[in-house]
Amino acid sequence: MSTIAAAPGTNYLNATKGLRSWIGTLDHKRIGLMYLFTILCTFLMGGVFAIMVRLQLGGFNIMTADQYNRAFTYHGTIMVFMVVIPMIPAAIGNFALPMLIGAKDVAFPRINLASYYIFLTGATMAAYTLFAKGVDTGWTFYAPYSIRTGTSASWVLMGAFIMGFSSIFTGLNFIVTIHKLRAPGLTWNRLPLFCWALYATSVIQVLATPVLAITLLLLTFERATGIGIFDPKIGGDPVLFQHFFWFYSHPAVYIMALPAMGVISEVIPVFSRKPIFGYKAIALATFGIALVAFLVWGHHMFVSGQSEFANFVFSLLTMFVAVPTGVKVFSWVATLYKGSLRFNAPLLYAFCFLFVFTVGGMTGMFLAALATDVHLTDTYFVVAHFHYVMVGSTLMGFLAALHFYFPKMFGKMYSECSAKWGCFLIFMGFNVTFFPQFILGSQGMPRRYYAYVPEFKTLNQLSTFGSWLIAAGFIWTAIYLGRALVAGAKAPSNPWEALTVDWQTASPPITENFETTPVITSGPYEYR
Amino acid sequence: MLWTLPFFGTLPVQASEIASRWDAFYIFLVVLSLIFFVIVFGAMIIFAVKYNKDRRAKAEYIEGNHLLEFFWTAIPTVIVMVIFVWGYVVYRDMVQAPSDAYEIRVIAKQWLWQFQYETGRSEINKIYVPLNKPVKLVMTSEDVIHSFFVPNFRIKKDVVPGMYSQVWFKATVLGEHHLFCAEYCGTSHSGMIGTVIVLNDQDWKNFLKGREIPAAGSTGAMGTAAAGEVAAPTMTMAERGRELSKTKGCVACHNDTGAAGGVAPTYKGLYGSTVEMTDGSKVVADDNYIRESIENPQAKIVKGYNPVMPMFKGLLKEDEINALIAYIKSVK
Amino acid sequence: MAHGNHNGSHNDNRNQEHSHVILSDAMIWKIGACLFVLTAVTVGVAHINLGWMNFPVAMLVAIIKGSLVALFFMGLKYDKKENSVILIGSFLFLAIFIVLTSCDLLFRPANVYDKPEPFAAAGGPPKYKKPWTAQAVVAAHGKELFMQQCVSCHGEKGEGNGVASTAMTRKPRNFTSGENWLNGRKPSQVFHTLTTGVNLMPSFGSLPAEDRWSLAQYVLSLGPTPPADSVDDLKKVGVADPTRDDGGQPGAAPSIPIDLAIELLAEDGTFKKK
Amino acid sequence: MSTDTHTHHFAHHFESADHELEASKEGMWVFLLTEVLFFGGLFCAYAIFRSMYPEMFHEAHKYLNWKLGALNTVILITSSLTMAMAVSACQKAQRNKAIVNLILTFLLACGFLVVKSFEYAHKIHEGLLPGALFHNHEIVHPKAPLFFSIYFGTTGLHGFHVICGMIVILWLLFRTIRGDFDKGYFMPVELVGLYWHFVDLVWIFLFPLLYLVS
Repeated sequence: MSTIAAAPGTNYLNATKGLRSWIGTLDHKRIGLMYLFTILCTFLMGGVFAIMVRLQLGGFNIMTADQYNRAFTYHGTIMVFMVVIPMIPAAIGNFALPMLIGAKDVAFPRINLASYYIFLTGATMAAYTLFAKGVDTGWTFYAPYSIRTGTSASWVLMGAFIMGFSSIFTGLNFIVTIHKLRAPGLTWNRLPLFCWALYATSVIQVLATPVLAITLLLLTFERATGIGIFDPKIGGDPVLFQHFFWFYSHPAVYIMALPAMGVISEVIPVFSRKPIFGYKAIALATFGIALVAFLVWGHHMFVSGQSEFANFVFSLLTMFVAVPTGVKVFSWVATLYKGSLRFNAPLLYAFCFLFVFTVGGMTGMFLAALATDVHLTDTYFVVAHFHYVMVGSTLMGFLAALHFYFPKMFGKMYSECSAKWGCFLIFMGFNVTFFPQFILGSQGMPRRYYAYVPEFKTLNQLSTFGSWLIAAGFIWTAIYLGRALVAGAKAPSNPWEALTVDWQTASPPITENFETTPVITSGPYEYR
Repeated sequence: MLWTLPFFGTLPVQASEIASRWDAFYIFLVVLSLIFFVIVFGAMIIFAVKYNKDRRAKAEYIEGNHLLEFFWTAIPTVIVMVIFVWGYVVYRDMVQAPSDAYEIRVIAKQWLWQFQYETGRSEINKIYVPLNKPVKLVMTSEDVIHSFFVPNFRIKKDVVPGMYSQVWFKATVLGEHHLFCAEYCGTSHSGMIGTVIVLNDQDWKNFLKGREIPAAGSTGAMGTAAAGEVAAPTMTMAERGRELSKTKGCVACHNDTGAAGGVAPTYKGLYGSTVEMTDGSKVVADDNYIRESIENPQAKIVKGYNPVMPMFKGLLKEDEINALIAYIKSVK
Repeated sequence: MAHGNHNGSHNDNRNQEHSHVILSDAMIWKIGACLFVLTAVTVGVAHINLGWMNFPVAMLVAIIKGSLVALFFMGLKYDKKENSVILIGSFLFLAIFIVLTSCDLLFRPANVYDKPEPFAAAGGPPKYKKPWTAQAVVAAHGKELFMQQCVSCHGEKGEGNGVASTAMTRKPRNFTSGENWLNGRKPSQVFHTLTTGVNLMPSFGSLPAEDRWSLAQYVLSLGPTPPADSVDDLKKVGVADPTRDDGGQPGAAPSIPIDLAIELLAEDGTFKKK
Repeated sequence: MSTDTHTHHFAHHFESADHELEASKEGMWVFLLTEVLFFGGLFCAYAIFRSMYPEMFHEAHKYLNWKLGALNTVILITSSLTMAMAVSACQKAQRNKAIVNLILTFLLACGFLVVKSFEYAHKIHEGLLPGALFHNHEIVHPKAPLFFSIYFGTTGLHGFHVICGMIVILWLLFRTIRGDFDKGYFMPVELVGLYWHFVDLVWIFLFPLLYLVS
């Protein structure tokens, strides 16, 4: 086991054959790919629901109010718990992290595999409700509606509960991996920023997810027996539920955003052939964001009946999210300065990220400031904002990462030209879909509306049109990446001439990642 | 750039006192975002053109610049503080109702709004308010969380079961304004739409006198029979209370004749009197005591009686309790 | 969280010859003894009244006990510092959770849970005379109310197929058929159903009586002609004297605020201000 | 791979058995951190509702039997003690002593559950149950069900952890008897030890919070 048999041509993909060698694998790269595949499936499901919702609002009357409520609930639940949260850490992170730190595997490969199957179980439980009574609570499960609803909400609650543990174990694994398994010479100041991001993400995962777990557990008991902590009819407090829920779900936004930021911090130096601007500042900002993430959840509740004092405190604290975020954006842009930019797909997606994320971040200020939030919260402004932040950052980051690591994952190159078109389509589609929603929100269109007053028709139709562009973009991406898998040119071991250690091995790598344990002697971005 | 759009009617009508100040702050934020956005994305475009690999084969080796980093940490910090303070100042005036505000009770339930006026008048999904007078709403929900949202007034407040949340506004534009439920509340969430009807002085006076308001809009027409008719008596709160005391079975144990020896205390002369409890303590029978005794009878047991009454918490609607209390009050 | 505390090069976290501190039995017994004593203290203190001090003291003792367990039984004293940081970190974030949540629940306005004093005032004026007798305007008003109150379950046409009905085990009444109505189809009986509710249908007693009458009339207008009400039927539902416009409600005198009453009288000239 | 009986063959991505032990222990600590926050939700609810209705908590806690609570505290601390014994015995490769102490720990855990079940039986009989199930007429405070929601929530969750602990202790017992552990390899024993002490730790806080409200 500890010695490496490296017969030429063998890699982690073909080292062992057969289905059983995959379902029982302990190799972080294979587990990463299994996550990737699963998440692409759930992403497809969530996408279909999104299209349905958009069609309904675009004026095609395709469903009843109840079906609509189920549709947006599934869209939200699937996208948040089964796509955006595990997308980069569990899929890309699992594949890349050990290689980035020159390790053979994560600290606990068995727990890693277990967490995948836990995720699968939870996802299956949630998906089961599609064939039962469905669920119509919205992904936020607000009590007391989630207590009253006659739909099979309990299944989804338990599903999310279980998926939470998958998230916890991934985080636990990454923390220990980064602490204990760094290659010789890989000091903390030489750690690639993607690792810093995954590290901060893991810290959030292990700290916040347990609270979601207990919240969903209590809510399930509330439905089953009426334990009365959240149900006003039995003396509980429904607003307390919102505190419990957002204590997890706000940091969760950073579980989604931070890894994407990490990816961008990798991509930009590589494709501008320059060291990242202000490495320490970015690493620090990453942890700054992770910490502040736990202090600001109340800004989701400014009109919920929360005390004015709490509103004051949470609004004030929320403002400080802007500072480290700003530092990162400025540093990324400054990294481009006097570089030698190579506009491959990953950098294009990084640009999309910067554009979309900046818009998302700035509109965040509208919702962090108390006065503006009162009018804008629970309207389409919020919907647009968090799509810009979640989809914008996470999805663009994920696509950047996918195009960045594709050669390493499969040893194949994709067509650059097709990638550029895909990027263009998705970017345009995204903005056409969601920018109008800012205006709809400002005009006062509440979210989760099945039907709306005539004033809002035009912009909704525009938005629906945009959703088709996005869909086209993804279908296109699926086609050319699929083609690359079967007919793509063989990838060199380091196609982007990156300096991080994960590129200093074969593509695709061998099961143990490296022939011999690498020794790190320089920083990750020293493009001299 | 679409960012300039907010200046061209993308905000709803300014129909309340606060709206103009709100819009000013909003537009400030839009401009600020715009500037920031131009800086960041402008720089990106310029760098993308100027420094791509065809123009520039070798990148310059720059690891950072502490002065720059200090500035782009410090300046945003100052800006966000400005945003916070401005936002908080406007917010305070949005939530603190003046003491002379006219109070209207709001009861939300799946999926309609009920408005109760001090005159006993009760409206469904149509809330009539006076022009240029502060109005305070005291709101509660009977089932799940709803949210009272009037875009033209720039106000929103969740309506939570078990709580009495408040919101206030001073309407400045006559006529009808949209009222939306902004917190997802189930099947007909998007159908839980009402109308705020702002009345001029004369109409408001008439409204309080129980007259129909001709200007009440398309959905408001109540037929000709009643229009402009002078107020005549109908079932009062107390009467409804009496009805309820029958339908809810109170009369089985409580009487209003004062006859002694019943299973439970009589209503006659109860209100305002001092009642002795089994534990010897004395309580004045006021609204709160009666309400408590209805919702949670076991809390206080009157001397000489057994704790046999069922809890009515959750079984009675808000205004049914109002009515019962009014009825008990009326039995002197 | 813990990253600052083991900034060493990788040699700190690999290959280190790490010597295990093995607790001696004597040590274990000592710690155990302390814990037992402290438990006795906790119980003892709880039974002396120290006023507000009780809670802090109890917590202090508990924290001491906890630290003993963590430091010795769990070996944090001899272990790598990062493990202590992890434990302390967990309590730190738990504290954040509790404190910031308290900022809301413990700082709400005192009256937010108190039911406001009910308006003790009169109901509005009647919209109709004898609303229990068939009148077009009454039915029209009923239709309007129906569209606000009932469509969600009973559907636009009253066929019992509203959007909300889909989720219901027991389907709402189809008004277009006269068959097997639970409480009968006399106006008074429908009025009664509206007042008390039936099966899954809630009580609409909160609506003014005449609104309930209007609804009853509209609902019945959707199906075959209903049987008529007898005087007794009407008495059952509180219409003491059907010949009177207001149903002869006992004590039907207006109990509206006096100033408003005077104003009203002044308006229709019952008494002239001199 | 090494075949020396005194060094367990560790996973291929670790440098040494010690390295693996260090990593596993840290992993366990991170897991315990998640446990703290898992219980945290209930502790938060406790803190909030106790500060909102102190008189209710004071009244309701009288219906808990502090003597049984104290007894359980003693039982758990003793079990913690025997577990510590078992760990050190394993580290010193004293197999029989380890076995005896593990058995003691298991029995004490059973004792804890027996006492708890008596308490629960009594509460259920009295109708002192969480939320909607509450049907006791002695307590007049309308919010009283909340206290028992929290009581059953916290103690129930803790009890569940005790049962999980008992299962892994049995597993350890089996492996110790089989002779899997020696001076070079006792990682599982140490990890389970950490977990068991944590369960004790939680109870050390629950006892005064629930039984000794003053």
